Amino acid sequence: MDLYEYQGKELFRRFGIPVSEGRLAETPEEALAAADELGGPVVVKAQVLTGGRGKAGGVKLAETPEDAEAKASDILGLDIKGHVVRRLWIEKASDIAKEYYLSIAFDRGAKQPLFMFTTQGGVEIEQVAEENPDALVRLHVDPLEGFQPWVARRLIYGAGVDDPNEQKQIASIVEKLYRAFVESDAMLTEINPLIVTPEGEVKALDSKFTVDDNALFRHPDIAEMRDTEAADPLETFAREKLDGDVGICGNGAGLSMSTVDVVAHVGGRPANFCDLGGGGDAEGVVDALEVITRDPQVKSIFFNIFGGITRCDEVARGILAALDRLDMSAYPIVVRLDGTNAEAGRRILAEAGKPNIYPEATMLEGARKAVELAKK
Amino acid sequence: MDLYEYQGKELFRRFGIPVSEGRLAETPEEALAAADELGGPVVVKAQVLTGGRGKAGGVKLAETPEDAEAKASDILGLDIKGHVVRRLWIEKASDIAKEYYLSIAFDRGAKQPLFMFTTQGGVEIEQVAEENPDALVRLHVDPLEGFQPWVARRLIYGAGVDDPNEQKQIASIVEKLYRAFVESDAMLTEINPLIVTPEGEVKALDSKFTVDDNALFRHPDIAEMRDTEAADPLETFAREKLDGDVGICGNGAGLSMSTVDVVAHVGGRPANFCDLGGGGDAEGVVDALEVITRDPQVKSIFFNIFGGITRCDEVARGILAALDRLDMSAYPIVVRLDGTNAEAGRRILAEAGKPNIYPEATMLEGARKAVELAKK
Amino acid sequence: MAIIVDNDTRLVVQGLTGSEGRFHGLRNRAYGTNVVAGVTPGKGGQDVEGIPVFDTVAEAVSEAGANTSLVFVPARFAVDAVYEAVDAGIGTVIAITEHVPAHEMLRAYPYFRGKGVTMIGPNCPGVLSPGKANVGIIPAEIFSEGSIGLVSRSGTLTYQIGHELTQLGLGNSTIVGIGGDPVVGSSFIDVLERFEADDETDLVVMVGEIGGDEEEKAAGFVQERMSKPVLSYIAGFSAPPGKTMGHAGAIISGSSGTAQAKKEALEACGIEVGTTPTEVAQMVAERAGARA
Amino acid sequence: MAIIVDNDTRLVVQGLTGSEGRFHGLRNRAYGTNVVAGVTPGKGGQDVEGIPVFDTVAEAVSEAGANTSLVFVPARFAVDAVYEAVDAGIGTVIAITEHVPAHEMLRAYPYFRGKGVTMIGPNCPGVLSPGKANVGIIPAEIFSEGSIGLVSRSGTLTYQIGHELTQLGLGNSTIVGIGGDPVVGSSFIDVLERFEADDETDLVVMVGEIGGDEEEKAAGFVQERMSKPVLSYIAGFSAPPGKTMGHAGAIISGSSGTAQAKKEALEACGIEVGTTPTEVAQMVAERAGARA
Repeated sequence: MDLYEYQGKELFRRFGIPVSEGRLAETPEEALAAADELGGPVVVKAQVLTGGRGKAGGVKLAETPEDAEAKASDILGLDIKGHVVRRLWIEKASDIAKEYYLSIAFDRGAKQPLFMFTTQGGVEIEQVAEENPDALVRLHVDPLEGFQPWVARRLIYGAGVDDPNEQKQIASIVEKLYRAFVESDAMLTEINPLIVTPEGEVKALDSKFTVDDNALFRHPDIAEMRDTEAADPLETFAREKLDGDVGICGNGAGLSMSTVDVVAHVGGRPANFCDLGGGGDAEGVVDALEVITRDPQVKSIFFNIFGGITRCDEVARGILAALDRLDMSAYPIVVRLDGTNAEAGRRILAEAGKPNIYPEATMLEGARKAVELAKK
Repeated sequence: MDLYEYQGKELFRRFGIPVSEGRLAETPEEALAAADELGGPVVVKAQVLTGGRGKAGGVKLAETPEDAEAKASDILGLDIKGHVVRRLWIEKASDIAKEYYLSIAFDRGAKQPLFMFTTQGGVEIEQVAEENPDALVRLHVDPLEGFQPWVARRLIYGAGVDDPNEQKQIASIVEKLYRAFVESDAMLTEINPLIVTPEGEVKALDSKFTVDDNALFRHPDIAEMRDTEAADPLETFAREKLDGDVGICGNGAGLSMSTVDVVAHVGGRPANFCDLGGGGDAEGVVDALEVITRDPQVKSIFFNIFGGITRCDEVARGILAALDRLDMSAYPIVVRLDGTNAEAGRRILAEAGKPNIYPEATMLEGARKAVELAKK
Repeated sequence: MAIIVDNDTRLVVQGLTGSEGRFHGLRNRAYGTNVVAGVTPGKGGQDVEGIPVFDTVAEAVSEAGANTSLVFVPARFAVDAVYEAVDAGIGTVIAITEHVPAHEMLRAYPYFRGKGVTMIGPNCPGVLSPGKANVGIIPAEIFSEGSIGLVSRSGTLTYQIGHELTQLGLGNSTIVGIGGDPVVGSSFIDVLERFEADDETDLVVMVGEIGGDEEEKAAGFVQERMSKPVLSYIAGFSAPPGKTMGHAGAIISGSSGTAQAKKEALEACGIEVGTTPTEVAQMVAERAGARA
Repeated sequence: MAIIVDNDTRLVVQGLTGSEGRFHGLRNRAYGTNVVAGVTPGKGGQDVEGIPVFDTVAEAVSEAGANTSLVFVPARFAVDAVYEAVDAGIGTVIAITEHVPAHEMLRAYPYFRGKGVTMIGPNCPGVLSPGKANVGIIPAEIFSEGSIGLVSRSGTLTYQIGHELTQLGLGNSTIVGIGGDPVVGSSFIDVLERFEADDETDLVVMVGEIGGDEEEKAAGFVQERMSKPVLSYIAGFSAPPGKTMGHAGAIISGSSGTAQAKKEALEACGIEVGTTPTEVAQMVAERAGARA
């Protein structure tokens, strides 16, 4: 689960990482009130779960509350890489002397958390990694050792931070960021830029914070931060949108992706795909079909199911139940069932005798049939 | 640092381990007031840093506040194994259906914490360990793994606790006791007995809690619990009292103990011994001499110093400074100096020309001389 | 001898009395796996169709001689169950449970690794050595005995490829689903190493997916350390560029993670890569025929 | 070759710029130890009488080739310093610092043990291989080169016994003070194992104290695994029964911990035990004479 900047900063604040004071605003009026309350110049920042908002015009300085209101009007409703801006973070403007970068992320390969720190922050970190790799200090933390103070020292001295006043503040932020990472079950926490003000104060000017969905049960406060408007449950269900005319539904991410490949391989154009997961009950199938058919380009649908923990008879019943609830008469549905209880599943579909259900014996044949039906 | 029962229970309470309500009392009047406030029958419990207070008459049931006052009078001032009772813990009396035992301690050999649990609590645990070893469940916790819930299950099922209601409460207490052990930097936390009331409530009826002195800097609240009256700094400095006439001062526990052995070996009777530790400045030597000469049986004093981090010239100057501050004319002082700066130390003493200082070249000869002088 | 599970496996099912544990535990036994015990705290003394249930894994080891554990415990208790198994002396732990918090596995992984324990999963379909033992949820009926090792990050895709092999008359020594979680107990390399050492395995199929750089690392291992041929299938050739985990994510793995990039990296290490399950099965058939 | 420190030792002193670190670091160098670096955060770039100081141990390793660390860092930062050394690739860490919190060492011990690092201390006098290297605070001038290994829980008592040996014309291969804290990096057994494997050591003196059961365990090791003669001295024959750590303490070690009980246990394993430092030195002289 990705958090908005303002939510990540709220967590930073709880863990003692310095951030600027700010207010959330959803209208220009709220932006004006927020700026008025904060006093002085503010920055109006689009809250979207994607990068590049600065270049897209989503971050603007406002000298007065009226200016903040105007800037808020400009930014609200902007479309930034497909994300429509509905929330703004109005924050006291900071003077910036230096911009650093600090993150800790899950390194799957090493199976350890990885710190990255550089004094060349504020830009895209990939660029630093590529153009000036020595300037980017990388350091793993052994989970059996846990965080130890020397880790902060290695980062700070490694990156060449010389000012003892900065060193002290950054060491404290490094330790707190690690605590935030572990205690919030985060997959990533990133501060870019971590600024130094002309007065020598170090603070987080932005936040990227991703929390492990599987651990949200331990963090009801974070779970509540989920933006239910932005995260349509059907949208999250549909894993990926493509651009063709065959809707694909598999069980398991691997098989679903592979089905997309095979449809493409036999000359078809996948429209989208979704993963039934371990389930396959009527509820899941209805959700899947709703998502798939939302896309007006879809002409045919291919269910490719290999039962394991999923039982094919249950999926077959799920498909029939879904056809009772949704009007699917416009869509030919190719169904391939194999694995656990496949015989029973095939029999159930055969006995139902639905005219728009086309059973196929193999993945390859199913893909061919679906492509053929989409072209009709 | 050993904590009194009431202090240990205060820590238990902070970590969520159930204990009975109680009040501290230092006079019979306070005991009366406490019993009155608590209501109903109370137990008046001597607070001493030693075991066996029950047998010594230090724990008594009182039905009324007046009775509590009377029992407090009886107990205050009792001498229990050399500890004079100055504090009482007045606690609501508990009905006891069962008595269990639970502890977690530092196992130096295994270099791991060790849980011990048995349903045969209330008695001396050594007795259970000896007479019925299968009834005592022992389980190490790997510090790299930390506490995991299965540890509580192994203890509970291993000891044969069948009641699900008890199991649940004990599992929670086991986890909290581990937290108390780790987060308080304890060397030992012991609950004996851990009782089950007739209503099925599980709670700690006693507490033994020892905290690592070296970690007290992290626990100012616990450090404040130190009983400065009971712990005379000079007393804690004098490590051990024996029963002879030669006072011994070494540097380092091993050498000091060995010096005692050698004095005994050459036919002497050690009076006491103290360890200068790594120091050897005038302050340390004055403290050592004060402690040694407190014992009226002492006839001679033996300084046995092998310099390492301790420098012999510093010790020599310390001895001379101490003689300026204390009247030591009644005591012959044998001084053996070796190791770091021994030559310089010997020269300093020789140049001072004090009549009651007897330099000796070896530990053995020093011991013999001190014994000989004690017999004069 | 196959790898990880075989005729010497003495299985304890942690969570045997739950619905999934019971269903698959009994299926595993019906297949011929030696299921010697179940563990459910509080249900010690009961049995599940003759399989004795204990309160703790320690008892399952001391009373029933269990040496391998299958974990069907719910996600929030699953890592505790793994620790319990490891500290009770179980040498092989196969965890099916999905949705295990990543940080818990992050801490547990080096611990049981240090103890020399073999762990598979979590969030995996398990391990099947056809004709010997099935531990987990893999539908055994679609596989047959043979000399092809199969290792995969994906459950159902493993079945698909196994099925395609079976259709071509090819059998497997062992099928291992390593699971797709951020931290899993055994990597591709761990399993490839075992296949290399296994007498019954002649050839290995590695089934990967887009994302990360596990397949690339495995390819390096194959090139440097393996004598047996390895073929591969990567799912996701038509997938759009995935969401990256912030900017840090992309730098960490040092890999673009696309199927095409993986295919190229694997081929550079001498590993043939099929673009569909059917194609990889045919490639295996050709190689196996050439070796027969 | 001696053990733990020798001519191949390239020492970094953590805390070199502190008063103790400076005093002993320079003394160690004056003895002939190859002191290649110091570490004090914030003082990188300075030097202590020509010894370069770095901010981190990692730099001391990469810039100065340090392979052994001597820790003089204050107690509350000492374990952090040990972790830093271990993770920077230092293979041998000798920690002099006393008053290190026991729980910190409890967690650190299995970690660096798992990494294969040799740790001595904390709260120990260090390690001296006469004629080769002195790392720590042992007054080297009282020892001479020879073939007697010496291992001890106690600092000054070690000096006493070494001194007595020197008076009798006997020298040492290596003197190791393991320290007396509840958790130390190396036990008697760890050091005995190394002496057994060391070509330059013919005989070992083990200096113990009352309390615990480390000496008894070591005796079992000597009986089962050592070919070289081991003699021992135990301090505390005249000590009154000590305070026990609650009731749990006594049960844990399963030993009464008195000097007499230890002496009997050691003798039962074939280890001669002297009752004074002088006596044990004489016993060693007799054994060494017999072997010469």
